[in-house]
Amino acid sequence: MAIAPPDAIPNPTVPLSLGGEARLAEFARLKKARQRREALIEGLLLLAASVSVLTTVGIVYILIRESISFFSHVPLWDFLTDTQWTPLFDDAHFGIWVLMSGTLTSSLVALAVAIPLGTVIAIYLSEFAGHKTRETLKPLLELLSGVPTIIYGFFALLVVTPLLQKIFPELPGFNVLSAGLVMGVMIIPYVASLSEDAMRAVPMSLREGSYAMGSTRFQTAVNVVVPAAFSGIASAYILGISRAVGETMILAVAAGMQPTLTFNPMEPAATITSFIVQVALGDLPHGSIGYQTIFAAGLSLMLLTLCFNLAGYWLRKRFREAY
Amino acid sequence: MTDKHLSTQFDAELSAVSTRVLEMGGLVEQQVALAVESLVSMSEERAAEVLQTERRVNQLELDIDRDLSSIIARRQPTARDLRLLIGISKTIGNLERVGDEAARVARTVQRLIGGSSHGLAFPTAQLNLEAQLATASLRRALDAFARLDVDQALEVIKQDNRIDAEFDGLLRTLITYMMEDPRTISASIDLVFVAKALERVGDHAKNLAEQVVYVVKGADIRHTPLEGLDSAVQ
Amino acid sequence: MTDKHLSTQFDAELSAVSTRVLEMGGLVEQQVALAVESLVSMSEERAAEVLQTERRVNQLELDIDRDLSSIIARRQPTARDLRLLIGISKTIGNLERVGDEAARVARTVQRLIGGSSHGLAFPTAQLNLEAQLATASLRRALDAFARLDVDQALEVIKQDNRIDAEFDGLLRTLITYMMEDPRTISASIDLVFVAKALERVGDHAKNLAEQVVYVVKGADIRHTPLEGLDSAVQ
Amino acid sequence: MPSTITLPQNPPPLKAESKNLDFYYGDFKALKGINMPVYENKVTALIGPSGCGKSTFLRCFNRMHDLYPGHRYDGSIHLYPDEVDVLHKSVDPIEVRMRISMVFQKPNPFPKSIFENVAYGLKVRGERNRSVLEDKVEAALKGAALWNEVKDRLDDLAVNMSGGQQQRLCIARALATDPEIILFDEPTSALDPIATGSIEELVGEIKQKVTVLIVTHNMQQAARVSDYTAYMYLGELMEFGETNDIFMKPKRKETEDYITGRFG
Amino acid sequence: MPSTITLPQNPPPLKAESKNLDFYYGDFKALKGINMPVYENKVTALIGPSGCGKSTFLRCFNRMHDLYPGHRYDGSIHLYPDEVDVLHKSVDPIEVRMRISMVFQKPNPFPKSIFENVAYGLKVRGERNRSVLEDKVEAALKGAALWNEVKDRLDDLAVNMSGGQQQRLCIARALATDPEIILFDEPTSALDPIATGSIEELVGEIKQKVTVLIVTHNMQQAARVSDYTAYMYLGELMEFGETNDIFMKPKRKETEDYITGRFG
Amino acid sequence: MNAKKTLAIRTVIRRARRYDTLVALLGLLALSIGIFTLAALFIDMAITGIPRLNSEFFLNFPSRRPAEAGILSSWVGSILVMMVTAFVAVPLGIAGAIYLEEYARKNWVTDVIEINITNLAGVPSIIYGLLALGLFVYTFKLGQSILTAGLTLALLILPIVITATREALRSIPQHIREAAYACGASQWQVVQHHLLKYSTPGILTGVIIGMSRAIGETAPIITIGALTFIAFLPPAPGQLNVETGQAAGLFDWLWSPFTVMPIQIFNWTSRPDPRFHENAAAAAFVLVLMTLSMNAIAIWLRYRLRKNIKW
Amino acid sequence: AQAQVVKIDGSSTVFPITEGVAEDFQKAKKGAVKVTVGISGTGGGFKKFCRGETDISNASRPILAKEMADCKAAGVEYFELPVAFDALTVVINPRNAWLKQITVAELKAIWEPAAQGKVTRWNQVNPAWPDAPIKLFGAGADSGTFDYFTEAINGKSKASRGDFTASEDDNVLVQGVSSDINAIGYFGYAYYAENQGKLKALPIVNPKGQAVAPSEAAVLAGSYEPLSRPIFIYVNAKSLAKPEVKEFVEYMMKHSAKIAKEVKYVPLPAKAYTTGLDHLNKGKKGTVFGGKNEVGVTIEELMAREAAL
Ligand SMILES: Nc1ncnc2c1ncn2[C@@H]1O[C@H](COP(=O)(O)OP(=O)(O)OP(=O)(O)O)[C@@H](O)[C@H]1O
Ligand SMILES: Nc1ncnc2c1ncn2[C@@H]1O[C@H](COP(=O)(O)OP(=O)(O)OP(=O)(O)O)[C@@H](O)[C@H]1O
Ligand SMILES: [Mg+2]
Ligand SMILES: [Mg+2]
Ligand SMILES: O=P([O-])([O-])[O-]
Repeated sequence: MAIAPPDAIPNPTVPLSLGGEARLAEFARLKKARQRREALIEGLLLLAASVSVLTTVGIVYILIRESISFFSHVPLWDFLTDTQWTPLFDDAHFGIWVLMSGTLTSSLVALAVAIPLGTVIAIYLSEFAGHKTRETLKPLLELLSGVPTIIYGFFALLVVTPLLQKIFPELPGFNVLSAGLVMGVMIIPYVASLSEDAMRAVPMSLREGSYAMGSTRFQTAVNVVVPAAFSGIASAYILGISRAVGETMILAVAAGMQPTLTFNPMEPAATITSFIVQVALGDLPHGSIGYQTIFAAGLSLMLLTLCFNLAGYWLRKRFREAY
Repeated sequence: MTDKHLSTQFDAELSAVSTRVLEMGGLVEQQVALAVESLVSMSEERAAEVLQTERRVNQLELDIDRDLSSIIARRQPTARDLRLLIGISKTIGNLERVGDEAARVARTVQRLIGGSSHGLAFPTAQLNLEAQLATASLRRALDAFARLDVDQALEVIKQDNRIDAEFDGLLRTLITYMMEDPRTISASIDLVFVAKALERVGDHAKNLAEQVVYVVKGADIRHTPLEGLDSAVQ
Repeated sequence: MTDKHLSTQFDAELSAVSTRVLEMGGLVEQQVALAVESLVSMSEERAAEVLQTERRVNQLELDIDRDLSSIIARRQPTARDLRLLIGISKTIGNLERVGDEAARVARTVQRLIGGSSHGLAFPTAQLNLEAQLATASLRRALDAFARLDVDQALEVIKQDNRIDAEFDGLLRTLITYMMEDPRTISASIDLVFVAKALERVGDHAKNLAEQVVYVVKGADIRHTPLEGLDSAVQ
Repeated sequence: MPSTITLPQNPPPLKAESKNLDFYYGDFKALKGINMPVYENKVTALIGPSGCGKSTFLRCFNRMHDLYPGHRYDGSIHLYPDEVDVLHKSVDPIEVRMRISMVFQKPNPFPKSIFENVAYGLKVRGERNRSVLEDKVEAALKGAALWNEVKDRLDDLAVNMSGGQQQRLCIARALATDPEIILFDEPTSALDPIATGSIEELVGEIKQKVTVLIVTHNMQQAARVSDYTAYMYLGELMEFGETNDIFMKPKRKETEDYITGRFG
Repeated sequence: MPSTITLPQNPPPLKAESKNLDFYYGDFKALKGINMPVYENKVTALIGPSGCGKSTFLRCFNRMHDLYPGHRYDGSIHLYPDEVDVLHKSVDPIEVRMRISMVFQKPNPFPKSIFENVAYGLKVRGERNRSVLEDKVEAALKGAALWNEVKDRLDDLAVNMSGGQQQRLCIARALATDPEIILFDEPTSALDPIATGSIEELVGEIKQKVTVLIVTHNMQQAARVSDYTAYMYLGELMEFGETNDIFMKPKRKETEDYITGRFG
Repeated sequence: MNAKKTLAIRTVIRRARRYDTLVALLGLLALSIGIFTLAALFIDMAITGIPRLNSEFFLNFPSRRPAEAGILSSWVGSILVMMVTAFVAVPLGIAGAIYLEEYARKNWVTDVIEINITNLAGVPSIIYGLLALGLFVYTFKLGQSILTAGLTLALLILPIVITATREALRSIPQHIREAAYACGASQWQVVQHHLLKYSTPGILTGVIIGMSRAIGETAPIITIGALTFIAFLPPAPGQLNVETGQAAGLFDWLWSPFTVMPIQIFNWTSRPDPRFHENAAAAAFVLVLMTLSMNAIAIWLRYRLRKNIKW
Repeated sequence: AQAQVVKIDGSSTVFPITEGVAEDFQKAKKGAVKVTVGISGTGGGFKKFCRGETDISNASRPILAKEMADCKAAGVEYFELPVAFDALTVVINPRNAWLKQITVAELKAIWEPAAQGKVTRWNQVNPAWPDAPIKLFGAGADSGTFDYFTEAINGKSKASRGDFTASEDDNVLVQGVSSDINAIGYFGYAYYAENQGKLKALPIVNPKGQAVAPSEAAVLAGSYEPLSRPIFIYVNAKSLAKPEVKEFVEYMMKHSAKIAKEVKYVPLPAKAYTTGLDHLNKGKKGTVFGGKNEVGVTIEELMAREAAL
């Protein structure tokens, strides 16, 4: 038995038949040109990628710059604790919670509609509906998100609110409920479509495994598909939440723009976004403290969406699809 | 793997075959012993018994061979496993031939009994000795096979000379007998074949032993002269 | 597959082995013929030639056997391929033994030449006839193997009886010789072994033929009585 | 072309039997008049070139095709002893699947704990009693030769196990519900020889309790694990017989060509 | 544990050689001091249990690991005759890949036409002349025994071919650029025995022109196609030698246990 | 299997099946809520708006007289702005996505960028308007032009394009990349020859989703100062100016004032005269149809391109 | 190819008038002059105006001190030209039968900051009114309308209770008031004029004690007090050098009256327009308000004042 130390392996004797010198020289030539081109392209791509970062930097810069001068007038403490929001009034109060409550309430109402309905629709489309049904209904549903939101606003105000008033005669003409409900419907496609994608992406083999055990569709969906697609579904929810929080026109039109600190959806309320759009369209002199409030509000909104996105990021990391 | 499951099925099949080989070996050994006994005691029944066993041995050869090819077809044996299967195949061939020799002896006995050479004096002791040597060799070879014991197998191979020498001696004795009394020629020729058969048993035992070496060491030492043996086995 | 690529490598390996088997068969056949010739012409050289060839045959057996196990280890042969490999393995064993028988004859010739029985009259014609029968049988069996021709193989098997009958006749003749002149006993015994060897060649040819049937039909007809043959092959 | 079916001399009791089974994917006829017995407590292997319909045939037994649109069964598969035709319209596929389990090509454990995976079939069958579940899970894991490896981490996620372990888990999952037949569709093609060996052992052992039908691309695997082998070609059953015969003495030229690799 | 390396009596010329090769995935040392010769115009098979590092080792030869972060090579792989160390920092991986082609486990043709697939490597090397391309594509397809099947549909999408054809196409793609070595990583594990057979034939043929390094899970495949076999275990090279010896008379107990399936 | 066991199993199955029915019904109900809303919206718009949809509506400029008012300047404006948006966002988004997905090292910086992009997608559009006002209008002095609007919307949909492109890139199996690299391709060749081609359907989907969003955006355009009344079209390249006798340059339209559909709609809805509300409905109907047809084109393209891409 | 463009931006209130003028002017000039009108609110409009980006700024309130400073800093000088009256209209639900008129004091009681959260029922304002909740609708806190209304009623610009439904879009307010019997709201006259079927305008008791409902006549007569206000355009003095701007402004002064009527605003007395043109020609730059909003000034009074930059 010959146990050879590595260097006892003999060196080659026959020179390489293919190529040889010329071939290697050719490779070397190609290499130079290639490396230069690659470096240039990478630089260009990096430049493009930095645009989105620059956008954020720009946004943050503008928001913070204006907010700084805002907070030099309004103590942060007041901003966070005051229970009134009347920045444009003579007796100005800057309690962001008032707008936050509107934003959160309207979002909650919307999500209370969008998440259950969206999820059920996703389950239905992915696990129950036939191929044809899915292929027709899904694009149709996605159209819901293509309708300009201002149209939803008037729909909420002119159609949904009167309908609701038949059920709750006490309901004011402007209320978070109706705006939230319509917003929920508008968000359904985001939740449903993305969740459905995530569920579709669950490999058929997992489903087959479950059916082969004698499960029904429902059991398969609940026990296998939804857990497997959880991170995708969570992303869909997060996107839905972001949409709800950032939605402007529906609330501006139908929710009443009334800055009161309330979590009651049956009342009118103002949200951060509707406040911003209101001011942006208005007659306020630029540079006034009233005008700066929209930046402070915008900053709060950004922080809020950032929180949700961070949560979503964490969720996705934590529950990566593992099948 | 914590559960020791692996390949147990294959191992089970292998050991089932090995068992049958040993069974065949046992039968053949017994056959040879019986044949010698029948010769020494000129017993018709014993001879018949030997021929009886012969059929079982033949059947075993066929069965084991079929099992072997089925195992090869189904499991992809390599290395020692494959060598074992090939070794077994050659072993049962040898065993069957040992059985044949025993049967030959038995048939000779039958002829002797039926013939006229009744009161003849035979070199029984010498025949008996050769028979002892042959069966011992066979037993030791089978033993070596059962335990895949290379040392014992080599022993068997080296001792084959002794049987050959014994056979030569016996042959000379028989020729002397024949020359002394030409009436015994016919019977003596029969005995010559018996002696030859016993010598062949020894040869087969040696072949068995060679297979043991092949199985364990992967070295095919057939046709290797005795001197070269030890180095070939390294 | 349009390109007819499939398994050609395996087929190439198989046919390489088959070729060597036929080569071995040719060698052995030649060996037997030479041995008989050396006997008839009492030629020292021929006998030496036989023994010379014997070494090549042995080497071939070892080589082919190694190739066979390597093929089995590497390709997972099944069905006819596997049977062919197994058949070849048994065939070369038989061929080697034919070679042994030829060598035995050659060694006897050497002994006879060296011995004192020079001027003896031998039943040469009868020996020759048996030799012819045996070699013919062997050649036909090898031929059947080369062409995997079952009918011819069966023919060979059925004809084995004739050689056996010839051997019996020869044996009786030799006994007569011995009785007539006890001095020839020693030489005659040698001739008895020669005859026996030739008879064994016939047996081995029959074994070869049985392997052909096994390879082609998958039916193992060893130990099958002649009557049962045709039905077993169906 | 009629199939060459060599029934054993003393056939064991029948567990199932396909009779004149045709199967269509839309307009494409993937199975053509398959007649084949499945013997109780035996392993039957389905072999044949890719696309010959092995998987399709196997998946008829538990009506897996029902999950996809455009399928059609003709003929029948009878399940013994009650002789119900599993393909019949009136027969609930879920009921069929409760009697006939399946193990797939790629191990497909659910993204749940090991325990939950094995207990899944039982839960689907309405079993809620924790101690019963525990007992059955343990028995199934033992049956799948996995118990010793996982008994201390039953609550770990199944997807964190090795491929071979996952496949044994899937077998345990299938075993847990005491099925009458287990279908295996190339259960080891994603595994290495060691893991493959352990799965094959397992198949050899579980056949004492259930009937096994296995599709495999690996000829030797079919030869190793099965008692009966069926060779399929272009949607037809070419030859069926005892495994030893099929591999040592196939009746048909096509079968021989296939198993010796001279096909095509 | 030192590797048992049995060099052939009259070694053929060396094509490549790994010297004291360590490889790390992050902190995990996947290869441990591998010394192994690769002989010119021979097929060398890498076998070993799953996760032993076969693929990792193979992918060192064409620096495939460079595509992923966190890798680290230690030691060297010399390519002869120019003795360049393909793992050296100063060596451009692309240059290495131009000399060493690879065929993967799953056939992975580009979703382009058959012609474009085969011509791809040439295009990357700057070849634009249509007639040169056509000639080389034809030669490569012939070399991969695919020409007759596809010559009339070179513009069809490659992905519409059968699995076996796709894999042969990938071999043609690798062949088209006259590589010095072709690496195969379990090239047949996704194929049926027929397709497998044709790929194996092919490997047997192309070794007349190139050196082949092949990873396989299928012991018999290694035995069938290779001239040399290396058995790896836990990132180490356990035994290297001529294939016949490894399969009939392995030197090490571990190798024998593995090839006879008694591992573990 | 004995009869008792069969019965027991059937009971279990029947019970389990009940949930199937329930969920199917719930799903249909939920779906119909969505679809019904959409239909209600659409029909409402159609009923109010369709009577206004004649050729004049498309060919007239806005007017204080509802019956004469049309959407010529706004639909032309919308299309031009979309062109700029697409022209900027698509290459930038794709290039950025390629960098992030294929070139950037996977480390915390990439993580931050990833969060940043998801977060950007959630930033209310009006904040983009504020950014654009400060950046494009005041810093770069691009004025209240089509260019500014296009750039603003491009920034707005950039995250969408990037995310969609990254998804599309990610869905290309790694083995395709490995195959290309193993052929000796350089990184850019891999991108150029393979990744870009195979991700086209996914990118297109992303682009069109982004564009559908952009085309309906109101708030940021208002912030940067889109006009509401504009009774002329941007100069077509080469068009002669009657006054100066000069031909318009190839890119002059980029600097032209403009208005877009949503602004026109927004303006009309806030008019006191209810007849303007009909105009608004008609314009909204047109806008929705525009979105619809963009989606239809996307679906068709996706289908056509996907046909040739299989792994 | 510098086309001749007149750039106008600013208040949404003034927009309909400017738009109408622009439309007619362009037609009259056969497209030789292009006019663009934007809506960025009075504040947004001034921001651009004071950077010299627009030629004309629409304004529903006078320029404020801060904006004046901006303009000064940028060297922008301007003319202030009233173009019409807007009569802020207090409206109630038409089904509201018990409310016939309202005094400024009552309005103040309802709208003053101190009323926030306290004055929630009608009978708290006037015991004669029923014990029903008050539903309040008002202009967005950033609009000129809101500034004017708070100044006129509460005596201080931007001093208002906060718990009312505010909207930039007056149609939204129309909708709100028309759907709630207990509602009261205020917005520009045009929205009332177009929705007379859905709303009821509440006569306001003016300082002279007369209850006057909003109408063209009442505004012109100066009896709809204190809720009628003038609306303006501001013209950049430098732009006036451009003939097309000058021509446009002149055209506007001539045709505003007609167009204001068409879009349901109250035109100024004819003399006011000619005076405006006069100021222009005489170079009477600047504002007459001194950077503050004012209520209840008549147009004559304004025209007579001395403007300052
Ligand atoms: N869903 C399907 N729709 C249409 N045809 C199908 C479908 N699934 C399989 N087929 C076709 O039916 C035939 C049988 O397929 P099947 O999967 O049963 O083959 P198989 O023998 O299992 O092959 P493999 O060994 O590759 O798994 C093939 O021709 C295949 O193309
Ligand atoms: N990207 C990776 N990062 C970290 N560890 C890895 C990575 N890829 C492989 N490994 C680890 O490196 C070891 C060797 O893996 P490798 O893929 O080379 O094994 P292999 O022998 O090819 O196995 P298989 O037969 O399953 O393909 C394994 O333990 C594996 O878990
Ligand atoms: Mg299959
Ligand atoms: Mg690998
Ligand atoms: O747009 P305003 O008229 O409210 O300034």
